[in-house]
This record gives sequence, structure tokens and C-alpha cells, in this order.
Amino acid sequence: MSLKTIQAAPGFQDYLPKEYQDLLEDGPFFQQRKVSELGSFKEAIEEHPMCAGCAMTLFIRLVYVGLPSLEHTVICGTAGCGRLAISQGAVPFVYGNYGDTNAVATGLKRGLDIRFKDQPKDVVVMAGDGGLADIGFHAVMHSWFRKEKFTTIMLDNEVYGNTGGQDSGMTQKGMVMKMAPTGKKFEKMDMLGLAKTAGVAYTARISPTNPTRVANTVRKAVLIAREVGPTFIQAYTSCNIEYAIPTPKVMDDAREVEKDRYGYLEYFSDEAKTYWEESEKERKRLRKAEK
Amino acid sequence: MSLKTIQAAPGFQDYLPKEYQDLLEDGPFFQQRKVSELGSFKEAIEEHPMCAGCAMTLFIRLVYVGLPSLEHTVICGTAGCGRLAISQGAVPFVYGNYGDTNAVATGLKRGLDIRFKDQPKDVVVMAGDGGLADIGFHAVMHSWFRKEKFTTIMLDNEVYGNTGGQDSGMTQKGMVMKMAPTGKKFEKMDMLGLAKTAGVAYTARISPTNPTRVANTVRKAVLIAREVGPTFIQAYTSCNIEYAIPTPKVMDDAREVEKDRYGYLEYFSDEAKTYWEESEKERKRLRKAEK
Amino acid sequence: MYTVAEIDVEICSSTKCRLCTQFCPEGNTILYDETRGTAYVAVDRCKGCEICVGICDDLAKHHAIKMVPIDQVKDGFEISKVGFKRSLV
Amino acid sequence: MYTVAEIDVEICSSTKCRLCTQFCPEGNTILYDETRGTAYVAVDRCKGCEICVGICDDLAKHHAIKMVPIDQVKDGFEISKVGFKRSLV
Repeated sequence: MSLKTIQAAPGFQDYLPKEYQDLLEDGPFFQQRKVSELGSFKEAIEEHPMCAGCAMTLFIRLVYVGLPSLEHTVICGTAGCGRLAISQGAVPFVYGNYGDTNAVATGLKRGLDIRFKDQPKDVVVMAGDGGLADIGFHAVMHSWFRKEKFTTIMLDNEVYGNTGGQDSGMTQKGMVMKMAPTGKKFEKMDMLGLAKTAGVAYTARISPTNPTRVANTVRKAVLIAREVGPTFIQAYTSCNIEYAIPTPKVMDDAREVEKDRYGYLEYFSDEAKTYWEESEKERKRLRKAEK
Repeated sequence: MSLKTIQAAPGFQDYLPKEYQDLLEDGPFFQQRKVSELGSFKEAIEEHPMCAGCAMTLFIRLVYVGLPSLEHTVICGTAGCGRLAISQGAVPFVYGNYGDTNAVATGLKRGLDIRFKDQPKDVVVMAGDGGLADIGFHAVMHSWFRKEKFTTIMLDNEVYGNTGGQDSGMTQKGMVMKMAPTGKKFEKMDMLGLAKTAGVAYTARISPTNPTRVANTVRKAVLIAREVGPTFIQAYTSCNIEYAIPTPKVMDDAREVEKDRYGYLEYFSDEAKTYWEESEKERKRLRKAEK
Repeated sequence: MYTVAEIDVEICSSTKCRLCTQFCPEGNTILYDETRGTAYVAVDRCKGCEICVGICDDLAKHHAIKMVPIDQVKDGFEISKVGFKRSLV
Repeated sequence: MYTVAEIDVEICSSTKCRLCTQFCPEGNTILYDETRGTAYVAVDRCKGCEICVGICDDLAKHHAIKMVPIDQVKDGFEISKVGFKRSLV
């Protein structure tokens, strides 16, 4: 949970795998990397079996840039495409049973806060629309009602992509899928509205069309969760397989869907708004003082 | 499911239990009874082990008056105080496993609609705050997202009364209970707001201070569910045991809580509003024509 | 010994109130006799909560209901013996 | 045979764009050489989706990336052999 615990004893570092050495030397730990630095540092996530050109893969990659302190973070996930990548990241990953992500995250976050009184530890749930809006919906909502201080990120590809194309609650009404041949029967669930009603401190809807904005949104959500209360990011991460998007057109699709119905949205509770404005001021003051 | 199927063959009726005969002769089937007739007809529910002076008992009693056609109704419930009464009513009752009331009701309603094309069949879920807002929350919400055409009635006594006084999601923040000695940790869940966001057609909040209004609200909810979509009633039904209300003061408490934070509220979707206004007009026209 | 509600027929029959029948939590426990125009109690069902007393005293202002020890009830009606009756006359 | 992205160093190094490194779905697959000021591809990781081509052509308007059959790639960089490098020079 900290770089110190994963550092090799002097003299032994050279015998560790190259990837491990690279992470220690040029990795994203103990400093907030920027999206504009991508390609110039060793990333926390790479070499996983996600499909070529997958927008979810891109989004997950950007999440790892946005997380404010990777060395003090635990990610919780569950069945679904995303975990094929997340489980291989250089950040502890807890693979819950389907349905329990936000219950597991609750216990983890509370336990970590008791164990590490002087070191903030971030817990982030990252899972699919099926995992969070359908099967894990109960635990998600109740973690929000309880005001648990962690971030939930929904990788919304609007389908059960991993199991052959069943419609989820987040699929658009009328959409015909391989395993929904007569079309999705009801409206896409309004998770943002539910989050607001449940008292979530910060909510964002986003598409991966602007990498810096993705990273900034993730960073904001995690920092607000740390101090104020639950936060939620709902991200459009198309399934190019089940929606038959040729990979060169994946970003065109993301831009079109963003324009049409998935535009960037942010909602702050009053408390979160105040906290964020003040902490931004403080950061500006510190940056100025450094110069 | 219809009076015909429960009627005795001629000559045999006299050998049935007196209660059975009374229900056939003076019962509430095949006619909408009024609250003002109570005491003058054989009720569908009586002689159960609910506590003396229980407001939930009163509310349940009034629900059976409000149901628009008892002989074509199935009630679904689960563990909790209310089922001690409901399971003894003269209306088919399905006792689901904890958590699945609204999933069971979904299957029942869809099946009945297929089987009885020309006869509307009403399905009503009636269970506690623990059963619906905590343990059955998932199935409740998803039945709403799917726009299932049945009514959900929450008997909200703001506690797990049946198991010794644990706080539920519907308990008020700060409330100290026998099994919540440091007080409830988070706000009472805003089920009405969630229902609205989920697209429920008709929602009502009510206290049992006005018996006729209870019956009318139930009738309205069931009729709208039959034609338009899911409906929800959230009823304050105090637990005089866990909240230590002397039974002679139960109605005083109901009036105070109603005035303070549980006032009568109704919300109609546009479609439900239009349907209800038109059907009320039609009923008035018919009544006039009869005279 | 426990108490049950007892309704004063004289007072009750002088009103057309019926409120106690609507607020009693129990089904068919406070019944209404159409002939005599009065509410009456099935003593074998009354759980003694006194809600009807509050309704009659405070809401209806008729003061027709009192709680009486069960062994002092005279000729109490028991619905379990005879079943539902529209009228006891 | 499959194709991978190839970046024209001459065109790329004349810009300070770096957009392809931000939009590639894969981690440490399009890398950036600080010394030469150019992006370059780890050919053993490129899955051939062509997203970078669209970014370079349509968003950056630099037209520096082409898809090339893997057997026609000359001196392709393989990260699995040498690990992460800040610069290949």
C-alpha cells in the first residue's frame, strides 16, 4: 500500500523483473503524473487482454493517471470486461463477488481509516454498468445512503459485453442486442438522478473524448470522496464489439454520443462545492509560494 | 382468484366454517366497500397476532377496504410484522424470500396478465421498511425501472420491529434504538424521491390519521398501476413497542408525526394524472347515469 | 385481569358517528348494529389498546367508550361463538 | 498478417503534439522519446486499432501515423525486450 513496502532491499533490485524495476524508477508513484506526460513514464497498467480499440481500455488507462495517490489506493471491481485490465494494474485490486463491490469497498475504506489514521487511503470502485446498475445496484445505492467516503466509477458500455450482448439497465430503450433480439424494454436508468437523490457529494458524467478532463475528473472525485462523502463518475465507454463500431471509428462514436446524449455534466453538493473551491484556492496559493 | 372458485356447492355451504360462510354472505368481495361501512360487513382480515394498538395493523385493515377488487388481487410480502396479519387475510398471499417481493410480484403480474386476458388482476406488494428499502431495495427499484404494473406499499414503522429494534434505512438520523445504541448514522432514505427518479407513475406518502383517505389512496394506487405503471405508497405505521408509545397515544403520535414530517403527499406522472382525471370523469358520468 | 372497551349504547345510538369502527386496528372487533344504531364490541377480539377511547373522547367528543375489566363485562358479545351479525336484535 | 501503427519521426518531431500518446487505449504502447521529440510505437503491444491514425489525421492534422503490416516494420521497438525507456537515443 506504499512504495516503501514494495521497494526492493538494496542490492536485490537488479534481480527483480524489468517491469518491476521500471515501475520503481519511472513509475507514477509518489507524484501526480499528467496526461500530457503519457509516453514519458512507466504506467501502472499495461499489457492486458482487453479488445483492440476499446474505449473502456482508454478510459481505465486515464483513470490510473488521474488517481491522486496510486500508492495509497485500493480498487474494487467485479465480473465484467474492465476487470481484465484492472486486475493487472500495479495497484491493489479486490475482485468482489458480483453484487458486492460497494459493500466490500465500505468495509475496506472503514478498516483502512482505522488502521492508517495519519495517511489518507483511497478506495475506488470501478466496474461496469451491469455490475453497478443491475447486479450491484443495491450495494451501490446503500453505500451512498450511508455516505461512505469512496468513489464509484461506472464503466458504462451499455451492454453485458463480456457475456455476449445482453441488455443492461443502462442500455438505451429499444436497442436490439444479440441477446436482446426484441429490443431493450425500458429507459436507460437515470443513475445521476439517483445519485443526487441519495446524497452523493459529487457526480460526473463523462466520455473519453478529452483525456485531461477524464484524469482531472477522477482526481476531483477521489479527493472529494476523501474529505466529504461518496462520489460517482458515470463514463461512456463504448463496446465496439457488441455495438459493431469499427475500431478506427471508436473515437468518432464517443464524440457523437457525447454530443447527442452523454455530454460532460458535473454536480456538486453544497458541502462538496465549498470544499472543492477552498482546496483549489489552497493549491493555487501553495503553487504560487513554491515559485 | 374469484369468488366463484371459492363458493361452496349448493347444500354444502352450511357445513363450512362460520367465518367462511360470513365472508361469502357479508364479505367485501364483488363490491367496493367504504370505510364508513366498517363494522357493518365481514372484513377480509381479522384475528391475527399483531400487537395491541399497532398503527400498522390499522393501516393494513384499511388497505383491505381500499383494494378495488379483492377477489382479483394477490398480495406479496415478506418477513416483518405486517405479514403476521396479511398472511391471514382472505386474499391470496405470497410470502417471498427476504429481498424478492418485487421480483416475485413482477412474475406474478406478468403471468396473470397472460392467463387472464379479459379480467384485470391486481398484484400488490405490502411489506415493511426493512423489507423494501433495505433488503428488498434492489428488486423494488428495478421493478420500477422496468415499469411493472403493480403497487408497492411500504409499511414504514422506521425500525426492524420484528427482530428487536435494529435501525433501518428509513429510521431517522440520530434515533437511538435497542439494537442501535449509538443512534442511526445516516438520513432517512428519500424513497419518494427515488420513486420519482425511477419513473413511478403515482406516489403517495400517508399516515393513518384519516381512514377514508387511506382507503382512497390505496384504491387510486392500484387502479393507476393497472393501467399506467408502477405505483408506490409510503405509510407511516409506528411501532408502539420499539418507540415506546403507550397504545392510547398511538393516534396522537400519528397526528404529530404527520404534522411534523409525514404530511400527505401525492405525486402523479403526467400520464398517470391524465389517466386519473379522465377515469374520475367517467366514474362521475356513470354515477349520474345510474341516478 | 385485562380490560376491554365497552360502549354505552345509549350515548352511541344518539349519534351517527361510527368513528371508532374506523380507527380500531382490529378487523370486525368494533361492530355496528344497524338496527339499534350503535357500535358494539366483540369482547373476544378486543386487545385493550384504548385507541377507540381516545377517538370517542377527543375526536368525536361523545365519551361513550370506557375500558372495563373483562370479568365485569355484562353479556359481552363474542363473535367467535356466533359469527358476524349485521344486527344483534 | 496484422498491421501495427508506425510513426513518421520526421513529421512527428516537428510538432510538440503528443496527442496519440493520450488517446491510445493501451498503456506504454505509444511512447515518447524526449531526446528526439517524437512519439514511437512499441510494436509488440500495438493491437492495431488505428485510433491513433484518426487522432493524428483528424484532430492533430499531422498525418504522421500509418498502419503497416508487422513484417514490413523496420527496427520496430519491442518494449518486452528492453523495458521502459525515456529515450531510445
